[in-house]
Amino acid sequence: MLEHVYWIPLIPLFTSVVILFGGKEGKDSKMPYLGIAAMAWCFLQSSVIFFQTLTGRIPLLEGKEYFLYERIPWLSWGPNLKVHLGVLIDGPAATLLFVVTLVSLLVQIYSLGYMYDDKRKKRYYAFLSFFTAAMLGLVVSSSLLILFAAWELVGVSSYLLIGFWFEKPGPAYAAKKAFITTKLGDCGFYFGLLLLFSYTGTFDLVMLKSHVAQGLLPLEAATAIGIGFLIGAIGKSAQMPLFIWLPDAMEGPTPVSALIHAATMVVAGIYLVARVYFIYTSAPLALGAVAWVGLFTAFLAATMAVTAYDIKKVLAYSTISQLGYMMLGLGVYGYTSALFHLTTHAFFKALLFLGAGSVIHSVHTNDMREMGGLIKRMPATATTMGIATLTIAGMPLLSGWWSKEAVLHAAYSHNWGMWLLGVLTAGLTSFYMCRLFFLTFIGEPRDPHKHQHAHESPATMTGPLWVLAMLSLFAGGLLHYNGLFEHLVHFEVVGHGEHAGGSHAPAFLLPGAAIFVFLLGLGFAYRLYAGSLKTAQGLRDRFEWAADTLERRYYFDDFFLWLVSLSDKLAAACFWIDSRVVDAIFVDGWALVVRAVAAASDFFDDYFVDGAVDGMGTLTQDAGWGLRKLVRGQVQEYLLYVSLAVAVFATFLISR
Amino acid sequence: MELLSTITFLPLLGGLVILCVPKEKVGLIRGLAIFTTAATFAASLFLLGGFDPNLVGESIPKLQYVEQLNWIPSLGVHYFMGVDGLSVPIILLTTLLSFLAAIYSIGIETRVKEFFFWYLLLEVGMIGVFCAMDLFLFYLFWELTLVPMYFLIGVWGGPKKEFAAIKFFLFTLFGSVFMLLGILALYFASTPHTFNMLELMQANGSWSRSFQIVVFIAFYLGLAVKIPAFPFHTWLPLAHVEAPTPVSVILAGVLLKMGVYGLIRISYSILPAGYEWFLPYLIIIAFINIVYGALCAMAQTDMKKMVAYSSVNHMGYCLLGLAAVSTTGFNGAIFQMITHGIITGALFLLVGVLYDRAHTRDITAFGGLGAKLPVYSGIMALTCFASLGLPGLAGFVGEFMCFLGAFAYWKFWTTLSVAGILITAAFFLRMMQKVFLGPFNEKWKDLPEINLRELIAVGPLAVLTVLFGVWPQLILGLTDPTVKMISNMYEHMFQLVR
Amino acid sequence: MSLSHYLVVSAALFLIGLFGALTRRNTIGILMSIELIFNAANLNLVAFNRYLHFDALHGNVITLFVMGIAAAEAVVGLALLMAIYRNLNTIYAEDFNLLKG
Amino acid sequence: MLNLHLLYPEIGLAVFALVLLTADLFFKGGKGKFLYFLGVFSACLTLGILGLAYSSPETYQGLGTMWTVDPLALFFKVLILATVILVLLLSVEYKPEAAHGHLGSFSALVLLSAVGMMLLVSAVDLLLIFLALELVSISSFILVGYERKDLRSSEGAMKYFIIGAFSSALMVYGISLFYGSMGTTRLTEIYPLFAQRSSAMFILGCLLILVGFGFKISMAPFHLWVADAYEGAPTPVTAFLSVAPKIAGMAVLLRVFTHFVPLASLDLSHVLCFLAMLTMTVGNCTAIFQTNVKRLLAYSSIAQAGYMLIGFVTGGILGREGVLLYSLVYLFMNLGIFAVVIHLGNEDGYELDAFDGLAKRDLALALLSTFFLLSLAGIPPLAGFIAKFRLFQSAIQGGWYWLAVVGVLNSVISVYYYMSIAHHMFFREPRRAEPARRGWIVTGTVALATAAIFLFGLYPEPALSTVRLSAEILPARAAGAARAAAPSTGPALLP
Amino acid sequence: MEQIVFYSLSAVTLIAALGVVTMRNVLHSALMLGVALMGVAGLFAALGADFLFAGQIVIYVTGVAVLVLFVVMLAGRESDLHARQTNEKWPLAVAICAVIFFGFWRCIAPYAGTPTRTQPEPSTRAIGKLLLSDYALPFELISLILIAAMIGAILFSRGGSAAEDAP
Repeated sequence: MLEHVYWIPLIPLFTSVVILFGGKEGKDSKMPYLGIAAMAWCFLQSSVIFFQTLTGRIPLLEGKEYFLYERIPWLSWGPNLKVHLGVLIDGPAATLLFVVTLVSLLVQIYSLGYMYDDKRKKRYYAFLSFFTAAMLGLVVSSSLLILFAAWELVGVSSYLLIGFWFEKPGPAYAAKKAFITTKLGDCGFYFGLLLLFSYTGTFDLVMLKSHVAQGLLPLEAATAIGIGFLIGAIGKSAQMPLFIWLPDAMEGPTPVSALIHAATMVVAGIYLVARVYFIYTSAPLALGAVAWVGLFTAFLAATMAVTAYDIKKVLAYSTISQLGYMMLGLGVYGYTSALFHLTTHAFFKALLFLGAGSVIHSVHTNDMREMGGLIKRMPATATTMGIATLTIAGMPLLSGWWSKEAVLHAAYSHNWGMWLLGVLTAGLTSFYMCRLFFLTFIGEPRDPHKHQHAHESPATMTGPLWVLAMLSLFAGGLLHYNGLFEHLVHFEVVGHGEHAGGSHAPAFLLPGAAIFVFLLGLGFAYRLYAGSLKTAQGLRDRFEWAADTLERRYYFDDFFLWLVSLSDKLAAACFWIDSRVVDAIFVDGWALVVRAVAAASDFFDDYFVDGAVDGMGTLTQDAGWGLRKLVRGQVQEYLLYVSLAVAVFATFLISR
Repeated sequence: MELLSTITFLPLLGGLVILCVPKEKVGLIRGLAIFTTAATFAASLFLLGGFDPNLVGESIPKLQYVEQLNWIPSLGVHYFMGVDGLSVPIILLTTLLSFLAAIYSIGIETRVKEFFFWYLLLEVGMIGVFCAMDLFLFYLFWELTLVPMYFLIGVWGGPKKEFAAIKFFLFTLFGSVFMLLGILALYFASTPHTFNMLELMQANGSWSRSFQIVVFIAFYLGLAVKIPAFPFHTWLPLAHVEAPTPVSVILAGVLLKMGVYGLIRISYSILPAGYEWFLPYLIIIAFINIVYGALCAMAQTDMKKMVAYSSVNHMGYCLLGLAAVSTTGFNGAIFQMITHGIITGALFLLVGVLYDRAHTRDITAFGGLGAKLPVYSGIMALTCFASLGLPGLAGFVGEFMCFLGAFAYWKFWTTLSVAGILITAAFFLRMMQKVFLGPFNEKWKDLPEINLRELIAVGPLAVLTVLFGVWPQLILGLTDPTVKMISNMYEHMFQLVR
Repeated sequence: MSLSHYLVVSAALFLIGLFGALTRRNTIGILMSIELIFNAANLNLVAFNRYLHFDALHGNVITLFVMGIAAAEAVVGLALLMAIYRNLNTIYAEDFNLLKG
Repeated sequence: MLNLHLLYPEIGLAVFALVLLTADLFFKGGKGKFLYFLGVFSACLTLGILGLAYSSPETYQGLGTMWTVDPLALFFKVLILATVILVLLLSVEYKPEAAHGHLGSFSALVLLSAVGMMLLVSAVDLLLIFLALELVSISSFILVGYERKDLRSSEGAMKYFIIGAFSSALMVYGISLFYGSMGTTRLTEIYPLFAQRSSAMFILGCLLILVGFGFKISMAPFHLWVADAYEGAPTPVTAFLSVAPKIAGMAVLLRVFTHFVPLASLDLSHVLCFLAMLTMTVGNCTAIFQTNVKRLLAYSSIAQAGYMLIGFVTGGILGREGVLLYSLVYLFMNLGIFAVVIHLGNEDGYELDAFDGLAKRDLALALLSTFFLLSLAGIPPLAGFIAKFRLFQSAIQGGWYWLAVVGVLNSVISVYYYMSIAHHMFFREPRRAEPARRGWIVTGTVALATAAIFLFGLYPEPALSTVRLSAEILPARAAGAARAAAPSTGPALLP
Repeated sequence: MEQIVFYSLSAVTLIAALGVVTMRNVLHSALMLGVALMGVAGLFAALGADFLFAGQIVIYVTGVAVLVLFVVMLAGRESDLHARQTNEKWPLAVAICAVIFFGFWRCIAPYAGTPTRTQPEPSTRAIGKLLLSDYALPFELISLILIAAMIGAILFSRGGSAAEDAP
């Protein structure tokens, strides 16, 4: 089962090609089912691999930390420079395989219902399977170059999917913005790759690991590479400076947001950092940067989520915040905790998005102010969303609790200041999630008309919701039970034990604080949003400026818009220079030379010879000759030139 | 049977036959032209078949399909034709693009006979440049391409065609005339006076450094105009915009490559000291080409002009590869040349398709064509993404290798050039968004979809883009052994650079 | 008298002819000045023959030929002048301005 | 020793000229065309006689009292006769409908000037050179003014005459000074005296003689008559003037100033280098602003003379071969384009728009004339390039880098105005739809010229070897002397 | 005695030449040309070139000067007589003449004071012998030139008969 793992990314790739070119467009095309069948097969394969590796039935290769490592030469130039196309399956890879295929399968099933009335369904499924293929390629690939290739392909497919309804201007602009911002991040990744290659001469992860182990990579190079990869991760996983594209990416269909902007693509950055963790451990400065970036992103994103009214935008901010948590986890040597949080987050965030999708599907609006009291109309969606909200808010014993707790624990062991901010963010998380839940489902319906029409989504949509709900409930516990996940995904840092360092907190402090903060958030949310919104509105008016900055995403958007306008002005200036200056020098310059020579001969003629002739008019001639034009055909002028030349050369030669 | 001579002079034969056909028989003329270009392409495939990439000399390039006969003994000129790993892929690119552009130029209605005569004459010049191994012969073919291009742009071009034609002619001639002086200087510097490139490659040990620098500058003037390197590139946008579509495909696809080929074959191999002196300036020019070209492209509203500036940008990558005197750099430069030929060729064809229908190339005039022309916008999207260097498509590998090679020595400039990639992505996406996405512009509701003729012309290029993207070893297998030999021909010379 | 006297006279004659050719506005004046230059050359030749190369009379023979040539030139010149006079009825050099640029 | 037998071709041609003159009395009006063919026949006959000289060099090559018949002279005589033949043929084509008087005297004058040139090319005595030059000048004064009725023709002739007379007067004065300082006008005898006699008078004498030659080959300061004379003259005469006298002048320059009086000894080479550059640049730059075809071709011929001067300035074997090759190729290029000019001129006049839309009316003619223009500009596959290549080769070998650079830049400028003609042919719409009816003469000349420029362009080996054979000048002086004066001015760049 | 002859003759020649160049009336300048040529003939005599003296008189004084007179009569118009005869570029012409005179002076200086070594004796026989031995070809050539000049003269001075016009 494990040997043919390379089929897992290839099958969806072929299916996407088949779907794109085969079959006919339109509502009732059979292609979606083909897509789902292929994804089901992949899910089956990867879940088997995941469970076998989890339970240890497939042991690690002796002396290695991976289960499978095969490669074939793809590209070779120069004496010994070879790039291989290979597969590397280790703990994180297996986990991610399972997560990606699961969520992708559920989303595809869910989309059957969601996209039911869309006439370009065929193209949608083609892009979805292409995306999954690229994501799986990214997960399994053993060479960083192929990982980068898959990374960009994932970016392109997100561009295609965000801009799926390209007739409307919104999605088109959002798609471009997403691609450009991630491309900006990719430049950092590109720089990291170049630097890496110039020092080690190879892209292969296993070889790199041995290189770093032997200390061949100098410290400042490792730091620079780390920072480079971090910038790539910031771009792709929407961390602090480059997160602006994720909220706008909500323009795409909701299942797309669920798959790409919750569970899979956005975690690519985290996965990359995890994949090259050995570089980061050898460059503490880079690791510190990861931690702080993660922390700030988590906190700021959480604050932004508090004031947002668009249901999908709130979820987007929460995704950014949770990603921040994962980054934090990685930054504080909490390798396992980060990946654990990644897995659990995938489940409940996908659930939240799909739930929101079914709400939007029935209420046809994103704005929570027009919802309210939908629990009566949509019980299934409400309950599943409720479970997810509790999980993410940090209700103990649910999967969210386990993973977030692990991250906070690692943060505490590293630096208590981080832990404090982390707990505060957790509180904020529970506040805005509960706010969301209460606004949509509890309280009296604010828009009676929409309320009447609200109806529960069909089975194809609620089915996946229930599956995800079950996973959110039990997955955390199961994986945490007797360190199953711990065994699968761990990274022993030679100088820095998992629990070593940092003061040991009293046993009850960490979980207690988390529970307290969870309840606090719940209470506040209930107080403000369960009943009438008067008090919330009052608060908002008093802190007008704060609400406004949060609305404007701390003016990051404006900063990047200014940056774009700056580049446009620069481009216009360049083109002006090109057409005026450079062109003038070479074209008119040439004509200038020729005209100069002609002018010189004219000047010589006019000034020197014709001085007197200009007074032609004054010459008293009888009327017969009339006014004579300045005459150039003067034969005597020619004689003058000849004799002048003779005189000049004679003196020159004789006087020598 | 001299294969190289047949490939080079087959189009000439076709051209002469076309001259004899009366003007009215347009169908026959078109048929003849396409048949000739097809035959040339087949012959070049045959050449590829028989070519053994690993047959490589030690100190100087080892040629295959060599044809050498004493052409003008009193001038010391030999008809010396030969190919090696460097020239085979480019010849294939030339014959392929000529064949596809010939198919596309069925759309030309006015003065068809003259068009195809000049067109085939142009092809002779182009192929000749890449096979000639004698400097005199090289110069002869180099200039042979000027006249047909002048007439092709001048007669069938756009509104400002005459000015563009004469500007192109004078610009290139100005450069190549200094190349002539360089060739003469080399002729007199070699002890048994010779134009033979291979002998000159061995003779350069005895030349003084200042001599090599002066001759290098003379050659560089000629080559820079063709590449086009920064200060001499202003003719390119004008010539591209005014040239008819098939001609601008050939112009972008092949003529720009003659400059880079010349840099490797002549400037580097024969004048290493000159090349080594020029390296720091070359990297700066490469950087300017990339970033400046991309920025100018960003500011364009005319689609064709934008693609023209993007060629300036892409050739900047080639220069980057050349600035890194290493196997990676050279391989990257050649790979980028080939793929740029394919991608920009396809891009120009597609822009031509739109222009033939809408008679305007203004990006802002269109909107939401994606819905109306699904197949067309699909191919256009594929080519645009390939052009901005999306991995998995042909554009990425060449670009990446150039960066890899250049990064080893010029860390600062290469890092700055990485910004070029971002700007390239920006202006291509801006164009895609304005033309294909967004609300549908009712003005174009009767635009017909891409027809079979155009599809046949663009199809193979799109397939090749994907093929070379997924499996680049196809080209690298051909060029790598030769490049390995070329790049460490002057190992000792460029040691200090490393 | 010494050779230099004659050379001075011929040089003076040459210069006067030159001056005349450059400044006379009447074409005939120009022709006459050119005749003067021819004569200056003849004078030179005879003087050199007499003073320096007296062994053979090459100088005189050459002068003879030069006279012949001068006569031929004058004939053609005047004939041309008559042709122009009939068409343009002016013989002033400034008026020949039909062809210029 | 008189051995006049060396000059049988010239004597024969002179006799034919006189026969033609008398024949003019009997043939009036239309039947005059026959006289042209008689002229052509006589030129061919003389070529035949010349063939003897080539076939048996020892009997028909040697030294007379004042003249020498050597490979150089023979080569140029052949070229001159070829020009005469082509020009006479073209003049049949010229203005077919106008009634022709005095055809006999027209062709007689052409033959007389041919005799003058043949003597000029083989003369080694300054007096003979002067007389030959005079014969050529006088006959061409008359030829330029031949169309009495056309005001421009007589005015052009008048201007040409005044400057011609003036410069021949200067030349005579130069010869007198030369005679004064050297004691003899025979160039063969001056070599022993040369070393110790280079006084100021000798230098001034040579300079004034140079003025005479400069006028003939339209060198820079003496070129001003060219445009007016070429525009005024009937087109066949312009064609004749633009080729034959120029080639003859170059030949005599080569003989006098590179063989007998080496340039470097008088350090004239720098002056002439400047003059060559001036000629090229002035010729090219003024040609750009021309709108009349004949004036444009006049300035183009000045520029071509400038290129030939490069070979003359650099001296040496390569330079001489370059000049010879260039004159051979120039002859065909120029007569080819003049054939087209005459053909079009008959109906459409001589402004540049006479060429409008020629590609549409007569594609073959348009293509061939484009090849002539490209060859004149020096674009590779054609003969013009090989000739220029040879000249630039000699310049670079001689160390004259700046001369080569200026020459090269000038060929770029020249492309502009040559291409402006092609521009009219290919990019403009024709005024009249139907193609001009082409006589066999024009087609013949154009075909011959195209064959020549393609043959010499693509396979120049035979031309180069004949040129090398005929670059040898008799009486061969001690080889060493000529070399001593080879210029070593170029910076020691060459390793 | 010899000085007197030389100085008087050269004075006559130079003054007459100046007259040719500066006389307002073309007719007068033509006459002056005749006088100048006569002066030159005299100088030839002073130099002992007797044949040339006669030749000068025959060819130049009678032939060319008279011819010029005829043309002046034919082509001259009443208005020419009192028109200013020199164009405005004469200051430049004077400058050029001065420069060239300086050049000549540099050439003539070394020959100052060279005495005559032989006595003049009749030269006609020698010239005749030379003409037919060494200078045979130029002798023939000059005839051709004169024929050409003749053709020109006839052609151009032919009457206005437009019928048989030139090609």
